[in-house]
Amino acid sequence: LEEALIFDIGSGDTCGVDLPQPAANAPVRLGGLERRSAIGLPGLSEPETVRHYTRLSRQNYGIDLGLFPLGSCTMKHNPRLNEKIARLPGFADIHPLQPESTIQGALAVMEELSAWLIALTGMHGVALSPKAGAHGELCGVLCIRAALEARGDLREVMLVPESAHGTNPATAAFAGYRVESIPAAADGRIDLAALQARLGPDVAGVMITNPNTCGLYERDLHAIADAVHAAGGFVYCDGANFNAIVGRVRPGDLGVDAMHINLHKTFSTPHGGGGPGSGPVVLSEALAPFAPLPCVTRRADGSLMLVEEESAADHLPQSLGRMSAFHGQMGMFTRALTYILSHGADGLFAASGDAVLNANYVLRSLEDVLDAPFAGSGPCMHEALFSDAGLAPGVSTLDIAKALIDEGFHPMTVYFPLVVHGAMLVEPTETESKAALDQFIAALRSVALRAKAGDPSLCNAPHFAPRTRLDETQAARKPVLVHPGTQAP
Amino acid sequence: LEEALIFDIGSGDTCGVDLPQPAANAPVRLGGLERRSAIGLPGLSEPETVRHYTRLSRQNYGIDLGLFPLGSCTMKHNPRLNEKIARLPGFADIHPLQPESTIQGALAVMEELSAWLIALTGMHGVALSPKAGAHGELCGVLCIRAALEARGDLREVMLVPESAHGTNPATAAFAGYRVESIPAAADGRIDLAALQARLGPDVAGVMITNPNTCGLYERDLHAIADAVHAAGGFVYCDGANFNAIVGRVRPGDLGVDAMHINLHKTFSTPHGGGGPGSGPVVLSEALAPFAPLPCVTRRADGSLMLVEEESAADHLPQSLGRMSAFHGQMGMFTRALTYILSHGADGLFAASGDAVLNANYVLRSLEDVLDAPFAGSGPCMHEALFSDAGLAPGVSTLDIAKALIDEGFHPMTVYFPLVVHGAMLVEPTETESKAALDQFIAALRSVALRAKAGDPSLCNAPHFAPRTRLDETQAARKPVLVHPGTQAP
Amino acid sequence: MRYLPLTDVDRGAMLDAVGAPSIAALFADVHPDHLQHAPIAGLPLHQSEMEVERHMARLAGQNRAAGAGPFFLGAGAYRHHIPASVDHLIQRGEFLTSYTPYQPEIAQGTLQMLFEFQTQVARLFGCAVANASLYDGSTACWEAIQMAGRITRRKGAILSSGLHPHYAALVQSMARFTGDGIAHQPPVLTAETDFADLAAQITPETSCVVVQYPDILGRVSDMAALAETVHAAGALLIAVVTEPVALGALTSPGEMGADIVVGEGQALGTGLQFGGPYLGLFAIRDARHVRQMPGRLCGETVDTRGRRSFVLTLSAREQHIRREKATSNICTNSGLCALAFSIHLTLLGEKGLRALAAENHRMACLAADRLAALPGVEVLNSAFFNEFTVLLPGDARLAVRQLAHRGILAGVSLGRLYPDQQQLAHALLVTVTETASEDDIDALVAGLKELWP
Amino acid sequence: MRYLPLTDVDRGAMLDAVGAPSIAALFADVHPDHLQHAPIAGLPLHQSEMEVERHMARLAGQNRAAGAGPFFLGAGAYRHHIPASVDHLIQRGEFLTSYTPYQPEIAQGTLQMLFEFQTQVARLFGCAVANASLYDGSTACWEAIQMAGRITRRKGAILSSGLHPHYAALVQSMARFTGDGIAHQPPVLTAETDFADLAAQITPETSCVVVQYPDILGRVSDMAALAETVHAAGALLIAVVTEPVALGALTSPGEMGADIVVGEGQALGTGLQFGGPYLGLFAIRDARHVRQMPGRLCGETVDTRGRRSFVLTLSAREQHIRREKATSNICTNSGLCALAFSIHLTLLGEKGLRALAAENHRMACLAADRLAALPGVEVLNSAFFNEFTVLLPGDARLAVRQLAHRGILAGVSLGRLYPDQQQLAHALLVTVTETASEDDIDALVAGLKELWP
Repeated sequence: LEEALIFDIGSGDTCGVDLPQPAANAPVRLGGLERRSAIGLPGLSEPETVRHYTRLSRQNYGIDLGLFPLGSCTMKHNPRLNEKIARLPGFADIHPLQPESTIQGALAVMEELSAWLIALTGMHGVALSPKAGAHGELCGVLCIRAALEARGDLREVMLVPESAHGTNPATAAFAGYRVESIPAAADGRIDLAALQARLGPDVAGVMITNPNTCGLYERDLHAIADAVHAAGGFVYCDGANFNAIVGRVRPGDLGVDAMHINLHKTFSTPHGGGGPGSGPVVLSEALAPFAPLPCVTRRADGSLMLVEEESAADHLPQSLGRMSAFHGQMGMFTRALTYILSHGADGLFAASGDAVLNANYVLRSLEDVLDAPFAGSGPCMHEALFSDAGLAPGVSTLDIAKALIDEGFHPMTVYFPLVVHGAMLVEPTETESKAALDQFIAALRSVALRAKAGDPSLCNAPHFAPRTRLDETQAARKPVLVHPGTQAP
Repeated sequence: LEEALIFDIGSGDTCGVDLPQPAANAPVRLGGLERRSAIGLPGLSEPETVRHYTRLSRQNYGIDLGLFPLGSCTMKHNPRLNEKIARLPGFADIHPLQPESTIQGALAVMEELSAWLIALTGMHGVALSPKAGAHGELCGVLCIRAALEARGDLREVMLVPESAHGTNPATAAFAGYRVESIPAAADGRIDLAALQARLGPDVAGVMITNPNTCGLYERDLHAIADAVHAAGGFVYCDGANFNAIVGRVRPGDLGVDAMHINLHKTFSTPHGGGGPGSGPVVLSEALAPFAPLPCVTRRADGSLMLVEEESAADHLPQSLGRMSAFHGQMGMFTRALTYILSHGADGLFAASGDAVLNANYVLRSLEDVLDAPFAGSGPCMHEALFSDAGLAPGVSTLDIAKALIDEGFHPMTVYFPLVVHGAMLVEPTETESKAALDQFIAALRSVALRAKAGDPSLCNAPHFAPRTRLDETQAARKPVLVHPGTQAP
Repeated sequence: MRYLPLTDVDRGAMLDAVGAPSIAALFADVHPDHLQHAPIAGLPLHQSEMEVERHMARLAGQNRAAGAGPFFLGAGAYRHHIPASVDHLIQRGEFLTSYTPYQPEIAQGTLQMLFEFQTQVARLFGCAVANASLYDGSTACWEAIQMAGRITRRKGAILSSGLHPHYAALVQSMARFTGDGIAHQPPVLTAETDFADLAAQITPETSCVVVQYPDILGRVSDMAALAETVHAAGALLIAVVTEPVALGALTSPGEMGADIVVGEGQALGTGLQFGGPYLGLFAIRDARHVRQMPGRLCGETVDTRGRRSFVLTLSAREQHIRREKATSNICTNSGLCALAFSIHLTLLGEKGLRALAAENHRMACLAADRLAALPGVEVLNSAFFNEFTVLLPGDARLAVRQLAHRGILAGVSLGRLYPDQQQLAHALLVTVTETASEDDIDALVAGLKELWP
Repeated sequence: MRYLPLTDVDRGAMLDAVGAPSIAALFADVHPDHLQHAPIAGLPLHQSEMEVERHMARLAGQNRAAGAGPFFLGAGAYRHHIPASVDHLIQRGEFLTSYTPYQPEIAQGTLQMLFEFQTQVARLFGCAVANASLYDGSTACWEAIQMAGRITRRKGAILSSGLHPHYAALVQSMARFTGDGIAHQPPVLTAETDFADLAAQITPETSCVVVQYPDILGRVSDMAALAETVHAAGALLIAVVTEPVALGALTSPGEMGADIVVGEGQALGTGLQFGGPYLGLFAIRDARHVRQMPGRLCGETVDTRGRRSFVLTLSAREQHIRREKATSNICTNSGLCALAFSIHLTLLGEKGLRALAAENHRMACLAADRLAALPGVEVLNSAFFNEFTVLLPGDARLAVRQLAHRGILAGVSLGRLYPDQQQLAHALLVTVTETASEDDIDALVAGLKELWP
């Protein structure tokens, strides 16, 4: 059965919530702006609503159903304890502007999480308010810009490696920088010499991902940081891949000045079909004074306070200001803190080890049937990168991805990073069992062999999914973004 | 992908719970009975566990996915508010033997629910402790027997209509009665004259379902009750079909002496793949003194007390004793009370009306293609009954049921009641929309037409379900009821 | 009403299709004297979620949750930490809102789970076969006695004095109607169980002997010798386990020769819930008796394509087929609690259950030692798992009430369970699971010290 | 560790397959000086669910939940009753644990939901097109200003004094780096909004005028005339809605001529959550500007079998394709909050949203009247929805703190929002939703009476 749209089945008269019906003689003080037109919102009874969304959910794939090997996206198991904790009324049902005496526990969560993030990264300070990774990047880059401006040094250029996530250049541009690309060396890592040659008084900084998006550890990061610092710039580290090294490498030890942490990647807050995320940014001593508001600090009497505009002059006078209306993604803070406490230092150490082991196991189990361009560069970190070299003509990376759907798996990340042709980036994460990996490897091996042999059925895969391939061109050429039906049901 | 058994994928060394590991020197005071053999319990990590059961769930059909038209089983929408309330720590996390001062709210739930059930049924008392419908039947029949014994009247026979649920004769036998069947009249209702003819000093009572399992209201129930009472017997009413008349007919007004109420049918506690249920029994003035322990009563100071063995002599001296270890299905009481309060008197009145309307709509929409043996007996109540008359040779009721699976629906109840050949009993319930009914009717119509035409593909339906037809004979002939693997994984 | 999808427009169209002028007309078969024409008076009208939630939360707030402070109650219902994923999974609509799996093609989820559950229960109890659950431990105990009667064709059951008094009460209530002869005495305060006495009571009319393990005073004894005696008399030994976690540390009844092992499964997965719904466990050591078992059974088979599949089987024993000749009248059982039990046990696995049991025993030993150190206080048991009997200097019922007012739920007084047994009035049953902290134990000790300084 | 499935046996086998002697060997590329060879010191070791739950519950217990007593806070975050089924549904693993729907064949659930969400938002705002969500209302406001800049190729934005001060602060922080010119003043205590003043400030450099509706003092005004003036100057009118429930009672901004309507969607489905995660709503009146929009868009299409299907589209605007030329750097948005919003709005429907809005307005009117009856207390607003400004006899920040100690969360003092505006020190913003009872309102009135008897 195909699931109808709510606009097909709902009606404006149906309601799944019991509410008092408006009295005819009720006072109206709406300044003459009472709504006169119909809105066009269809309603469903509760049974219909539950059924509609339950059925929709079954057309989705999630980690709960199987391996979700999206490279660089870190789709790992989402513990249900975290969901339970985030729903305690003391966390879920508090208002951001409640008086300080009524939110000491919430501020304690922010303080504890901050302390852990600083300990794990070896940095100096942390800004919790960014709403997701890209927002954290913006925060970090703005801190760099604020620090430069504070010393009267207006630089124009941000260096970004070719292999970077798209958010890196987009963020730098959003923050007013001109983006210049830095090339990769043959081994998939940053070309240190090329970078050094480009440094100068116009370069505000460099944005580096470590481990990088080829799944490789940037061995020269410390040297790069030294060079950038010597040239008066700052080092931004994209923390999307922190999962590979958490508990084992502290970015602060490598000379990093700012790094965002995707709580929904490394610390397992659920991705929810596209968000919400949370992107706290850890900062070096040089950048911490410029962090955005608000932040949490402890008073002499032991009570916690929220530093906002009013108290910023005393506690964070150089703050760059506010990046979101309230204090950040509290719901994600409670989940991430729960996760960190559950794992502990030993658990996180074990987790990054297993994440890297799982990726290497995938890499070495498949390098005989798929081209692995950097397999010779040593062990990979938490993700294994393959290219489309060696596939039969007419068979693409996309075909392999769609064929994996028929095998019961979500595809890996494809066509990223851009530095590898037809890239396939596989990140199994530490929460996969060997049995699950073996099933996945067998499936991908079988698909790869068919791809090399030029099996034509691959080109119109998937065959067994809720949908066959979609006409994406039509969607973009003549976009239908809302239901065209009458607005008055 | 087929889902493996936990015995195939789990191991005795894997654990999805973090616990302190036993110290070697811990004291042992187990009387020399320390376990020496392996148990043979496979363990899974939490990610594997979540995935195993999530995948298993997707091989199930539930009300949340679509219409569940099981006649007499009353599979209606399960409101999620009820689940939320039942999980409040003040209800879910209290021990049945806590001191009375710490459970006043729980006793209040029992008292409120009792009051509502009595009001809705017009009866005199209620026993909450029966664990499910059949257990409630047993309670009611034992009350009848206790009342007869109390007056020194040892009767031997319980009369049960042919159309009764199997639990009725099984219960009567369990309670020590000889079961005699009473025939149905041509219109599908009890044959009053035949019944009256059988009454006598050996008849303890009669067990009647109203509305009966043919979906018909027993018009003569009051006359039957008068006759039974005149003969010194009692009337037990099977309340499985109370959903059809709740808020509209009070069984107490019809002369009923005892009736169980399936909270998971009329009051929408979830059926959970086979339970738990809850079967409170409402009792007439004549039977109420014999109710089982415990029950709730209010003291002069307004506090609530639980009447147990200790206080029974003062409050319920003729009680038949205890029917379960504790006080009944508290988790179902909170859900049922929540449901009753949500509906209110007006909502329940509307609900039974819609339940009956939906059934009649199904009946009248299909009587042209399926034989409806009692369609001429007037409106049906909450369920519509069809027979296999008119199907092509070689096509059975079972084939129709399985073909409905391919149409995306759960089948109706089949081969019950026994009084109709190849019975198909459809109970849509009040929580189905007209759109859902129309879809179902269209599907059943199409299957019925194919069945009359003798479409051979029906005989090995379903074709599109997680499984095709099972070999039930093999399962019963050589039963494999546990996993045969080694007990020490 | 938020749960009713029909609009008045729908109702009108459907009445037209049915050929009835109104919904009331569909109730024409009801005698007018018996028909309510409007909502029943005296009951409130429908309420919003918010209003209902407020009311129910107020009632919930009038109870003291076990987790709110030191808590030491057991006596047939045990508080353990239940992993958050258990409750998440049992709330999946496909489990929660499904029916008994009579249509196996679209119920393999429930069926495979039941097969796994049966295997887990059988292994835990040291038995060959387990069923798909009964209502609770107490009704399972009665069903076991009935089954023993069918197998031995005798009607005399001997209940250990260590059997939970509510279980014994239920058996006695039922036996009054079935004519079974039940022998039962209240317990006496000794460190040893009454197995020797039980053996002495056996007659040629005895169908079964019923023992609890650990028993109502928390005592554990080897039942192997008793089993031999019982078997020699042609009767069956029934073992009742109210705390399944104990079997992570203790030898199983099946290994010691019990023929039927029944239990209360609430401790794993389900939680306290004020006594219900709980989970009846039922297993037998000799698979040949399977056709005498009560309740549903799930078995393995194949579908027409040869795929391993599961189906309810041997239903010729059951009421919906066999009616008055069924082995039991049970229909609805405790499916969802069985699911919770099975998930919890899968998360634990062999290693986890053993660790959980060890932690329970460790904490209980610790508590027993600290309580025994109090002047005038004595611990009865020489052997126990996570529950033991403490003899106080005064009335234990009173002590329980007084400590409750101080926020300590100290245990179950035997005086409450046996109101007419003066000899038990000073005895308190104390249960210590992994959910109790050392601070909780110290609070209990301090509380008792205050009562008898 | 309960979340790590590999056993040591697995690890050994996998290391053999990889050809590495140990896991440590896989980190050979890390310079030894930078590698931790053991868990980082100073952090605790792993803890059981029970231990973590105890700790977190203790912290939660140090907060006062809004539901614990009378509660009147708003100012950009609103407390409404959320039906229980909303939270149940968003916890379905297939929604909760799925990724951005880049593989549409196995993500139609999320995609169809987004299409429905976009339609609901567009209709509610009176717009042609809405996107699939942004982070929250405040960042959506800044994205709207940026979009207006792209369309008009101007860099001057005029912010109403009625715009939430945190939103204005964010805009000013960002504009410092982008070089946009921002005009903004704090509000003054009049019953009317500042639309006339705004019109007067427009210059040929003005890209947009930003107004809030209802505004930070709870005031509502017709923005149609302002829209005409803005359009005449070649600029765009941006409307910010922080309380979407208001649009169940009020004419939508789109109908009054706003070009971009952004909002905070938290009020429906998501709850308070101490400020996040929230839900950024973003819609435009003229569909021709769709390629200038930020964020994801879901569009309708067909699959190869011609079935109606949904897919993320127009992604050439986005960072992962366009990199530094993208319309925004946003990637992860608020998908799950959008789902909650859409479910809540589906449960309400037209009729329910209107009833909910009417009930909010009724309770707010009732509260305003009772407060205005207090001596020395004045209600500023002549028009409002569920939030209004009250002028107290003394400092409102102090009053809020004092009432909090008595268990009453009285509202948001303007002194907290505008610490440097002495003229606002006596003003208290009071929000009354359907979750407030008459008793709650009376408690607030009585509390204020006690402060100024």
